[in-house]
Amino acid sequence: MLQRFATSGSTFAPQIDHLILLIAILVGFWFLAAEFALFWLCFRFRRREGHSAQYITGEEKHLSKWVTWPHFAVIVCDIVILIPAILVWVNVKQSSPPAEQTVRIFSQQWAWSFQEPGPDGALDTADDIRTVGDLHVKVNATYHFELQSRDVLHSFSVPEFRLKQDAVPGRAITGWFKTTRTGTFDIQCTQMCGMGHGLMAAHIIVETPEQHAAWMKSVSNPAAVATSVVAPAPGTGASTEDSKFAEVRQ
Amino acid sequence: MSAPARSIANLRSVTGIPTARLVTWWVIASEMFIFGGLLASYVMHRLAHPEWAIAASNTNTKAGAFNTFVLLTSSLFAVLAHKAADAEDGKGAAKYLRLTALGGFLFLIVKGFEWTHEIREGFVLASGGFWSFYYTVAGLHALHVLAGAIIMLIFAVDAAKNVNLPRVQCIGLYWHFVDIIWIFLFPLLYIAK
Amino acid sequence: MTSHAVSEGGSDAASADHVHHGNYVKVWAVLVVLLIISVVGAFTGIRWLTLLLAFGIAVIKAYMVAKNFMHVNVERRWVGYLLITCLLFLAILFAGVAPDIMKHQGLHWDNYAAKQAIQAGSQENGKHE
Amino acid sequence: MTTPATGAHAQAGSHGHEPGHHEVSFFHKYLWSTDHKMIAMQYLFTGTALALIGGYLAYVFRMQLAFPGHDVPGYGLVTPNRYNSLVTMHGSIMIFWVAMPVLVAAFGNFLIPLMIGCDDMVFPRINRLSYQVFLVSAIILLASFFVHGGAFGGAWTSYPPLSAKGVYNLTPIGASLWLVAVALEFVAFLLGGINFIVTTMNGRAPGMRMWDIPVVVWMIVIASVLFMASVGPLIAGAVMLFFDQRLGTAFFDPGRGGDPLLWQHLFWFFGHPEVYVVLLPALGMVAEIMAVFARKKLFGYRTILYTTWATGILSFVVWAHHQFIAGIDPRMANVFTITTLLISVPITEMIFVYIATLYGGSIQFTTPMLWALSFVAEFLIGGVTGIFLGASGADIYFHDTYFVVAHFHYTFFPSAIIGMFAGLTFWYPKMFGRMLNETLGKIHFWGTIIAFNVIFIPLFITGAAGDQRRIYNYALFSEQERPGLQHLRELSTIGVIVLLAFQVFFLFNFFWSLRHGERASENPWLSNTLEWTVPSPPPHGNFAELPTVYRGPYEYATPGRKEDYWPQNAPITPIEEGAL
Repeated sequence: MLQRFATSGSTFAPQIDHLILLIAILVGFWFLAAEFALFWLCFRFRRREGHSAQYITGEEKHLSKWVTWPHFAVIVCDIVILIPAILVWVNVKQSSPPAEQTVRIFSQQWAWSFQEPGPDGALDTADDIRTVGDLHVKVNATYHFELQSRDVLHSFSVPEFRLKQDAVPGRAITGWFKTTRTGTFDIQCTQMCGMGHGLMAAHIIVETPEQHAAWMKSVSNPAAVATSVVAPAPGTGASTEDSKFAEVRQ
Repeated sequence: MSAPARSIANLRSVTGIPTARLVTWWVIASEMFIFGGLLASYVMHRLAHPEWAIAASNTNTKAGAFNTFVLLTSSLFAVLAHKAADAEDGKGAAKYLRLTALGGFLFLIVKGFEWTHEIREGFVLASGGFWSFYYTVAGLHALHVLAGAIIMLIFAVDAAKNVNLPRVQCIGLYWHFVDIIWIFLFPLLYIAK
Repeated sequence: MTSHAVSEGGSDAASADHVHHGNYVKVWAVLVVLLIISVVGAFTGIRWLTLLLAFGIAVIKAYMVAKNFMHVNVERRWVGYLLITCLLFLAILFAGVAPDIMKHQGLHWDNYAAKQAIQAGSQENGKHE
Repeated sequence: MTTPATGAHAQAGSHGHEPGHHEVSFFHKYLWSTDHKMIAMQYLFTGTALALIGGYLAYVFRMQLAFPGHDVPGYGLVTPNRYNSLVTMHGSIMIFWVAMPVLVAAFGNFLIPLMIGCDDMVFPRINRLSYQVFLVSAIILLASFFVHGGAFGGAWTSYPPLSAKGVYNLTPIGASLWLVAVALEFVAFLLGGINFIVTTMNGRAPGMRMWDIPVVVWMIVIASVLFMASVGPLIAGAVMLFFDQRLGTAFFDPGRGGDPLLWQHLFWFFGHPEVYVVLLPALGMVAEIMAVFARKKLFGYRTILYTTWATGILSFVVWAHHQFIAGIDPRMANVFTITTLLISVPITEMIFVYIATLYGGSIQFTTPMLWALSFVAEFLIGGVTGIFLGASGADIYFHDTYFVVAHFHYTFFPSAIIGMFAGLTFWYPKMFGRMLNETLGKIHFWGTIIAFNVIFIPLFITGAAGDQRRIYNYALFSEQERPGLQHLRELSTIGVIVLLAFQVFFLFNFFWSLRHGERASENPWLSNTLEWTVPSPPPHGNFAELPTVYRGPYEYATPGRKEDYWPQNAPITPIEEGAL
């Protein structure tokens, strides 16, 4: 259902879509049934000459079953929703499939910056690639991300991936995603973060391994570094801060 | 002005508890949530931050203990005031109310010296997590003590004339509640180090 | 919450108003003795004993004040239930919040700032001593 | 704020003037009154005035969303910071300064003493103080628009660190004023709420047992209890946040041992019960109105109360579903998903009972009844869409999108606005002694309901398409920039304008009927509850002779009686005793 409004680009996106579809069907049924009952009763028992209201307390068994039985059915539906909801949650937020790559995501007022391992494949080494605004990832690869905030709350949201996670200053929050198709997708900030909240856009660029390798080569080229890689701004102490984070975590 | 002091509703007592006392219980219940929220936040942080114990060691346990004694004693006076009021002894009730209020002010004076000392030492509200909680929790409590003491003095004026004696019990209830809060604040802020 | 009291009506309002007054000075003396014990406990230097005495006695003192001075035991019973319900809700608040605040590390998150604060605090105060 | 109140009520007050009651000055009569009805009017008119302000703010930011970057007629250019202020203030005003005063305070003040058969609140002067504190809080909030930096723009949830530091939110004064205003507002409602609770517990008319209390009184009292129990930790939190802002404490500062998540917990521990604080009075009024105009006993009076208590208590254990992706431990989310779906059990039962009440009735479609029925119909949408958000797996996608916005407007709008109109149109004759015009009332009803759905149904779709909240311009988000979505946003904005335009019908009807409406009898709707046994409007002191209650409030169409209603205070005659 959601596919009509937002295309999907991660392995768990279809699971979330299916969950939403299941909920839509179940609550949609009850919604329509209740609205139908409401309108039908309004029509059936409208005031007419010669008909007066009946005296019903609601304790008559043959009448109260019309409330009680649907009510039990609703409880069953609740459970039917609950189980897949938790399963999807566990898969997206609690499980952690082995990653091919780990990236670090920094949020700050009002930009996203990223730290990706360079050719050596490990974070916090000299060849790390730091970018602002664009995160380059490979298609069909599992990524772990580590989310941090430098000032206020932000939220890392990629609608195509059905992925959303708040960034909390002082905390490193990890998560994962696995890409399924190439393209350029929006990264939104979905937590009010001040004046530039509406400007805090970034892109996640999903590439084939070849394209990704080519990109990595281009930014690892010292000449390119000067232009496309953002050095930590003087005064913010970003890089020292980051290494301190790493220290504490060990 | 002609605003009636008491409505007929005020004189009814469907629950069997006089209205003034009933409202006191509800005020105490709502205060429990205010202090409870603050103390729950404090306890959570405190248990997770061993370094706060070092900061806490700068508090003055003796002053805290003396203040506990003062409040316990003033609680005794509050309940004696209630006893006197029940015996229709307005003068006695007023006397005990004034003694209770005196206890409250003594508490605040000790607190004042204690805080002056700590602030001189350089521990202020912004000195870190423990001090933030220390001044906020104890300050909120001190405000309650101050309010209670002032209300007691006002009620004592009436009580001396044998007017509005049931109020004595209500302010007493509130005072005991403030006392109980301090009974927990004392170990939380002064003993746990 | 109004359930019990309401149906009973206000006939005996006056009787509930006047409680039996016990010997308050005796209660106060016990409270003061308890206070002394908890303070002495604080100076023993044995951490677990200090905490046990301090908080155990705090609970006992609070109970005594509530029972003897506030007369919760002779008040209509639902008042006691009301106060206990309040504590229960506070316990719910604590239980729901503690997993995030009282711990500095959990599934897929790590409160490194708090850990840093502990480290910095311990060092700084260690120098101070 | 009170100017409309004074003007409008001069009319009503003169009827309620008792002979022998000496003249009181304008000031003492309208601004310093301790009469619960006058305080209700003060709350009502202040709340309505603020509702118009909140509506105006909504108009401004919806115009910005429909036509980004253009000057909004009647406002000017919406800058990003202004936009944040607008949405923040819209949310704060509508929840704290409209829904609460109108639903809980205005109707609570007006109805409780009348319905339980006493002359006033137990503490009239505390009641007056409650309104005065509330008024001060409203003035402080409105003043924050005009301070340096403008009104607070960190969302109505006011999450730190954004709200804690001026360098982050750029509205340091506005942020503090917002916090002070909210805290004062809480104090005002604590004072008022405790008064409601105690009045209902202790001040009831002789013979009125617990099960004879009208549902609306029960609901307002339960709402007050919920408010009392949930707001305490947030008052503490507000003090902490204020100290963080102004005195440099470290409660929510992650760098110095604090934790920003703590505020979220304290806020939502209050915030979720708050939803029910607003909802319950509206549900209660709807129950009264449905019983009267269907001429029916409620389908299970006790069921409604049991489910209300269950909902109220459960509302304290679900708060973290607002924080599923906020950085809380993901394992806790499972607990809160279960409790959240659990809360649907009592609330569904309650709605089913409401619908079943219509069965066997004789339904008159008066304006109040239309509002009441539309409440159920619209609230259902809000209820079922809540399941998407309570189910943690689906919430990952929907969190903080316009889907959430649409969802909670489908719960708050029925409570605050539809509930308010239902109550106002129903009790207007009692409040002002005149009948409202039915034709104008129906035009207003249909215009409002249709416009309301035009506003928010498109937002469900934009939310499902990924529109995140609190964005002043989607130009930077390529997927959100699609023309289809922009058309939906424009449609929604048109809905806002139409909705606001239709309120003119109501305002005209309201003020015109004050003078020219048909005079209302004591009991124009042939209702059972006690407020309909006194003159319209009720005089000072309400009852010439304080009533005694003989039966429950919903004895409609009782077999063996000639009339199809049976007032609560009508003594049983021997003939009727034989018939029963």
